[in-house]
Amino acid sequence: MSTDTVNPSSESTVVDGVHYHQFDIVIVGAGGAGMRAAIEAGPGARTAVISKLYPTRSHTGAAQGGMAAALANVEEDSWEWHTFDTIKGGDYLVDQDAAEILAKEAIDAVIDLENMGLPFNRTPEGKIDQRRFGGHTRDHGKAPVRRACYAADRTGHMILQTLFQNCVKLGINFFNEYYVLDLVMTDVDGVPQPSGVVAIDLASGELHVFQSKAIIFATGGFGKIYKTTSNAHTLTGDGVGIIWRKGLPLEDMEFFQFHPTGLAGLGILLTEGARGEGAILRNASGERFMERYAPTIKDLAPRDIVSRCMVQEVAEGRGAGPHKDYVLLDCTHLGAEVLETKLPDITEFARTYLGVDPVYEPVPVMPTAHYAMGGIPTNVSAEVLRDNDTVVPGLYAAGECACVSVHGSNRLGTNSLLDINVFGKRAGNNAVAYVQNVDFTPLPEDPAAGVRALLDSVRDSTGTERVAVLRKELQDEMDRNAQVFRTDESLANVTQTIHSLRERYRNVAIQDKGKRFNTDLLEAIELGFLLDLAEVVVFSARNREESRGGHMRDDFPKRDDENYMKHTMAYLSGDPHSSDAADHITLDWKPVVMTRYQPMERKY
Amino acid sequence: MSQQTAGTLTTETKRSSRPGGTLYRGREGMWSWVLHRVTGVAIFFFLLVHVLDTALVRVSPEAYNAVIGTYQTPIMGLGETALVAAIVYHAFNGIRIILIDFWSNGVKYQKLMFWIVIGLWVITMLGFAPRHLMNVFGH
Amino acid sequence: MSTATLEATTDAAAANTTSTEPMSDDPTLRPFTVTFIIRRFDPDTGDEPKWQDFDVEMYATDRVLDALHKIKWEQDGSLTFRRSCAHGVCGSDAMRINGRNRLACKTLIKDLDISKPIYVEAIKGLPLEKDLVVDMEPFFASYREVQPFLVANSAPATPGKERIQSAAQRERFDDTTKCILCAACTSSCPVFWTDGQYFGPAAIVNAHRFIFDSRDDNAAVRLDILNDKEGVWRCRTTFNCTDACPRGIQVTKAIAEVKQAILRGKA
Amino acid sequence: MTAPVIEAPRSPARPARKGVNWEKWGWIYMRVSGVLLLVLIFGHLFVNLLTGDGVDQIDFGFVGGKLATPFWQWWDVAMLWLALIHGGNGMRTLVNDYATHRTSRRILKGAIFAAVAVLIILGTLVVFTFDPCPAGSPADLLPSFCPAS
Ligand SMILES: Cc1cc2nc3c(=O)[nH]c(=O)nc-3n(C[C@H](O)[C@H](O)[C@H](O)COP(=O)(O)OP(=O)(O)OC[C@H]3O[C@@H](n4cnc5c(N)ncnc54)[C@H](O)[C@@H]3O)c2cc1C
Ligand code: HEM
Ligand code: SF4
Ligand code: F3S
Ligand code: FES
Repeated sequence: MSTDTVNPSSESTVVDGVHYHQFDIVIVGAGGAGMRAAIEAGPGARTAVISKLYPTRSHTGAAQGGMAAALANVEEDSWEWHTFDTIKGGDYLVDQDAAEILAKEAIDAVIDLENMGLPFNRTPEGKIDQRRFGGHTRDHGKAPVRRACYAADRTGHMILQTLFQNCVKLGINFFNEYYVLDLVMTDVDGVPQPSGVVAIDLASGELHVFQSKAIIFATGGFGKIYKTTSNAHTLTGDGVGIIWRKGLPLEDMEFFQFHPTGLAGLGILLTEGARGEGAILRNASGERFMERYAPTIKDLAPRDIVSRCMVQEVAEGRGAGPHKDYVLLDCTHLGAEVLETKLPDITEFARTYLGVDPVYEPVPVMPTAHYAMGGIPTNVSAEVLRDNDTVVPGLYAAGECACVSVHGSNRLGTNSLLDINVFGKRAGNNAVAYVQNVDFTPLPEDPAAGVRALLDSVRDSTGTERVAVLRKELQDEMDRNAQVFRTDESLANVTQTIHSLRERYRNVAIQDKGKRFNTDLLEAIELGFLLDLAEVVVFSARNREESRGGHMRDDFPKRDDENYMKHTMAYLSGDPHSSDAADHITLDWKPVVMTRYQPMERKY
Repeated sequence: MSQQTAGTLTTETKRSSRPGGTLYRGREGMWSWVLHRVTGVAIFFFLLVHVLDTALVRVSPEAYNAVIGTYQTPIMGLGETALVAAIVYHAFNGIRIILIDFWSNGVKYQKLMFWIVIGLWVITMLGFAPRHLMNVFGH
Repeated sequence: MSTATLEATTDAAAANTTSTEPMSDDPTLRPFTVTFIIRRFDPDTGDEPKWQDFDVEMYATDRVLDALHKIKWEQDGSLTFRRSCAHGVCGSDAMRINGRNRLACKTLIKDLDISKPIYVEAIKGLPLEKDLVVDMEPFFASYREVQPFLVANSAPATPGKERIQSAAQRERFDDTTKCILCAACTSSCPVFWTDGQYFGPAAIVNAHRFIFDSRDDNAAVRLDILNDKEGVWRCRTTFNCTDACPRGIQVTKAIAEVKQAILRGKA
Repeated sequence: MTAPVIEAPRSPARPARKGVNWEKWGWIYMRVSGVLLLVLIFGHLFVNLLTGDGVDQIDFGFVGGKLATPFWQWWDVAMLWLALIHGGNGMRTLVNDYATHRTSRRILKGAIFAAVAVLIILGTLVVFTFDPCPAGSPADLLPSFCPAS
C-alpha cells in the first residue's frame, strides 16, 4: 500500500534501505484526536499523519452515544455545570483548569463539527438534538440534563467520517498502515529533544524515518490489556508504550474505566445512551437495583459506580442467567420505534451477537474494560510533560493516549469524544505555532537502529513461546485481578504473572518470516507494549491505597483525600526486566489543580 | 488529493495478482443481469442474420424462400423457440430494470419482480412453445 | 461504597472470562469442528494463490473472525487479514465467505452451513496483497474523487451556531451516512470486477450522502462527476452491492436516486 | 470560533466534457427503445409466428404482402432502427466492460458500429425500395394481390 495516498508533498530519500521524510509536523494516529489536529495543522504547516490503520478504521468510529456540550438546545444548561459534573464525575482528581477549558470549548467543538458537515440528530426546530447521559446534571447534581449531542447511536462513526472527509478536503498527507515503533530523541545540550519517529510500512515491511519539528501522539487507548473489553484488537497502547520506553512519565495509569453495559461475555459495547433514553438495569429478580445505590439519578449514575453495583449484585448472588453471572439491560419498554431510530446499531449488535432482541427481551450485560483515564501527561496546551511541569518542546499528545487530566479518576460518558476534539484541535494549533520559529532537530546517527534491532530480534527468534498464549494469559489475569475490584493481594498476583510473562516474552517466536504485511510480527511487538503498560497500571494501582473513581480497592474502600488527592506519575527508571517492578518503576505525585470546586462526598 | 482520477487508474500491471477465486454467489439481481446480458447478446447476433436474410426479399422471391425455408426445419424450429425464450425473458426483465430505475418502489420489490418476470416468461412460453412447435413439427 | 469480598470479585471476574463459551448449558451449543478452506497468497514468493484447509473447534455463536484468529494464533501465524473493532463498525475485514462478500466479524458460524467446509478468500477486483488483504488504494481513490465532504458556501444563519436542518432534511440522507467504507459493495460489483475503472457503489453512496444534504452547495459538481463514463451509468442494477452491504444500506436505491438527480439536473 | 475556512478542494478540476454525454443518453435510449421494442417485437412475433400457420406461412408471399402496406413498412423500419441501435449500444457496453486494451476496444466498437450502420441502411432500403411483385417471378411465389397472379 504505497500510502502517500494524498499528494505526497515530501520526496523521501532512501539510505541503507531506510526511507527518510521531512515534515514540519508529524501526527501519530488517525483517530478522532489525530485527524482533528491534522485539520488545524495541515493548512498551517507541512503535515503528515501516520497511522497503523486506515483512518476510518480507528476506534473513534466505534463510539456510540454522544459528545457533551452545554448548547442548551433543549433545556437550560451551562458550561459551568458541565465543568462541575466533569470534576465530580472524575471524583475530584480532575485538573479543574483543564475541565473548565473542556466544558467551555465544547460548544465550539460541536459547532465546528456541525459546520464541517457532521449530521447530528435534530430537534423539531432544526437545531442539534441532545440526550441524557450518565453523570451529566443540571445545576450541580439536581437532575439529569440533556447535554449529549448525538447522531443516532453512531456519533463516533460520524465524527470519524466527518474528520476524515475534511482531511480529504484539505489534502492532508496520510501514511496509512505505517506502524510507528519509536520516537527519535536527539541530545541537545544534554537534554533529549524529539527529532522524529520511526515507522514500519506494513505493506512493504520497510522502515521509514520521519524527521519533524513537532510530533503529536494521538494513538488512542490500550484496552487490550484486558480480556473483556469494548476496545478494538488494535488498541494496544503502542503510543503510550513508546513514550514510556523513552523514560517519559505516565500519569494516573491505575484509573481504567469499566463500562457497565458490555454485551455479557463479549464486551461489545451498548451505549450509555440506551440508559439515557430510559433503559433500566435489572438483576435476576427484575429489581431496578440502581435505585438502591443512587436514589437521585439511578441508572444514570457515573460508570464507575454503576459497574461496581453490577459486579456487586452478581457477587451477592443476584445475577441473572444460568450461571448468575450477568445483569440485564431492559429496553423493552422503550418500544421498537425508539430502538430502531435512536439506538439502531446497538439493537442490531444484541440481535447479531447474542441473538437477543432488545425490543422484546432484556439484554445480558456486564462491565467491560473501556477507557484509559491515564496516559501521557500533558498541560492544557497538549504539550507533553517531562515531569510535573517541564514540557518537552515540540512533543504533543491528545486523545485517549493523553492525560490532561480532564477525566480524573473516572471519565463521564461523552466527554472523550469531546476531549479528542478540544485537545486535538489545541495540539494541532499549538504545533503549528511552535514550528514557525524552530529548526529541525538533527537526527542521530542511524535513527532506525533501535527499531531494526527490535524487529530482527523478534523475527529471528528461535524461542518457543507463542504470542497468543502469552497475551491470553495476560488478559485473563488482568480481568481476574485488576478489574472493577482490586486488592493488594490480587494486584500482587498479577504483578507476578506479568513479570513471568515478560521473561517468557523474550523467548517469543513468530511463524511468519516474510517481509510484507507481517501481522504476526506486528502482534508480537504489540504484545510487548501491552506487557509494559499492564505492569505500569498494576504497579500504580497497588500504590494507591484508596478507592476513587475507576480504581476500587476492596481493601481500602474509602476515598482518602488526605493522602491521595494527587496524580500518580510513573517513570521507567531501570532495567525493565528486573524481577521486582519497584526496581525499574519509580512513582511520584503531581498535585491536582483546583480552582473553584472543593472535593465533596460523591453522592448521586 | 490524488492526482489520479478514478477513471484512469492503471490496474493493468497488477492484473496477474488479481486472480478470480470462486464464483461469486450473487442473488436474484446478479443472475437476472447475467441472463439479461447473455440474452441481449444472443438476440443481437440473431438480429444481424435476420436482417440479412430478410434483405433477400430484395434479391428475388426464390432466394428468399430458399433461405427462409430453413427456418421451417425442426432444428431451426427449436432454435427459434430458444430465441423467442431469450427475447421474452430479455423484454420482461428489461421492463423490470426500467421499473427499478424509474419507480420509487422498484428497488424494494426487485427480487419479487424477478420472480414475476420468470413467472410471466413461463406463462408466455407455455402459450408460445406448443403452438409454435406444433407448426414446426406438425407437417 | 462496595463491601464485596475478594473471593466474590474474583468469581465474578472469572465468570466473565468464561465469556466466549455459550451462556447456557444447552448441549447443542457444544463446540464442533469446522473446516475452513482459505485462499492463501504469499507476496514474498509471488506464487499463484492456493487453497489451504484448516480444521477449527468452534462454537455456534463464534464469528468467522474468531476462526481466523484461532487459525492465526494456534495453527499458522502467517495467515494475514485485517481486523480491528470486531463488531462490524470499522470496515476492516470485508472478505468473501462462501462466495459472498461479508464482514468476518459479523458472520456467525451458526448462520453458515457447517456440514460443508467454509470457503474464505479476499474480496475481488482489488489487487491482492497477501492472503485476505487487498490494496485498498484504488477504492479510496474513487472515494476521494467524488468530493466526499461538505461544501457549504453560505455561513450559518447565526454566526458561531449550527446550520439549521429539519429532522426531515436530516432523514433524507441518513441511510448513506452509515457507510464504513468496507468495500464489500464495490468489490461485489460485476461491473467493477471487469476493469476496476467504475467509480463503484461505495463512492456513489458517499456522494449521495452529500448530494442530498440540505446544507451542501456542491451537488451539481458531484452529479457532474458521476455523470461520467465511469459514473452511475455503468451500474447495471445487479444488486450485489445492496446484498453485500454489512450496514444494510440500500446502495442500489442510492445509486438510482443519484441517476434521477442527474436526469432532473438537481438533487 | 467556527470550522476552519477551507478553500476550494485541491482535487484537480475535471476537464469539462466535450460533446454529447453518450453514457447518459445511451442509458436513456436503452430504456425508451426497450419499451417501444417490447410492443414492436411482440407484435412482430405474434403476427409472424402465432397467427395463421405460424412459421410455416412465412415465405416471400407472406412477407411481401406485409411489406407492401405502409403500416408494416413503418413497423418494421422502426423495429429495425430501434433494435439495432439498442443492441449495438448494448454491445458497446459489453466491449467497454470486457475489452481491456485500447486497440481491441476500438476495433470491436468499430465493427459493431459498421455492422449496425450497414444493416440499418440495407434494411431501410429493402423495406422502402422493395417491390412485392417483381417482374418475371413465378406467380405462385408472389403475394396474392400481384397483378401477375
Ligand atoms: C465502544 C466505544 C464506545 C465509546 N463511546 C463513546 C461515547 O459515546 N462518547 C465519548 O465521548 N466517548 C466514547 N468512547 C471513547 C472514545 O471513543 C475514545 O476514547 C476516543 O475515540 C479515542 O480517540 P483517539 O483519537 O484518542 O484514538 P483512536 O480513535 O483509537 O485512534 C487511534 C489512532 O492511532 C493509531 N495508532 C495507534 N498506534 C499507532 C502506532 N504505533 N503507529 C501509528 N498509528 C498508531 C491508530 O491507527 C488510530 O488511527 C467510546 C469508546 C469505545 C471503545
Ligand atoms: C424486447 C424488448 C426489449 C427490451 C424491453 C429491452 C430492454 C433493455 C434494457 C432496459 C436494457 C438496459 C439494461 C441495463 O442498462 O442494465 C437492455 C440492454 C440490452 N439489450 Fe435490450 N431490450 C429489448 C430488446 C433487445 C433486442 C431486440 C436486442 C438485440 C438486438 C437487445 C440487446 C440488448 C443488449 C445487447 C443489451 C446490453 C446488455 C447489458 O449491458 O448487460 N435488447 N435491454
Ligand atoms: S456502502 Fe456498505 S458495503 Fe459499501 S463500503 Fe459502505 S458500508 Fe461497505
Ligand atoms: S453491484 Fe454494481 S451494478 Fe450497480 S447495483 Fe450495485 S453498483
Ligand atoms: S473488524 Fe471492524 S468491521 Fe470487522
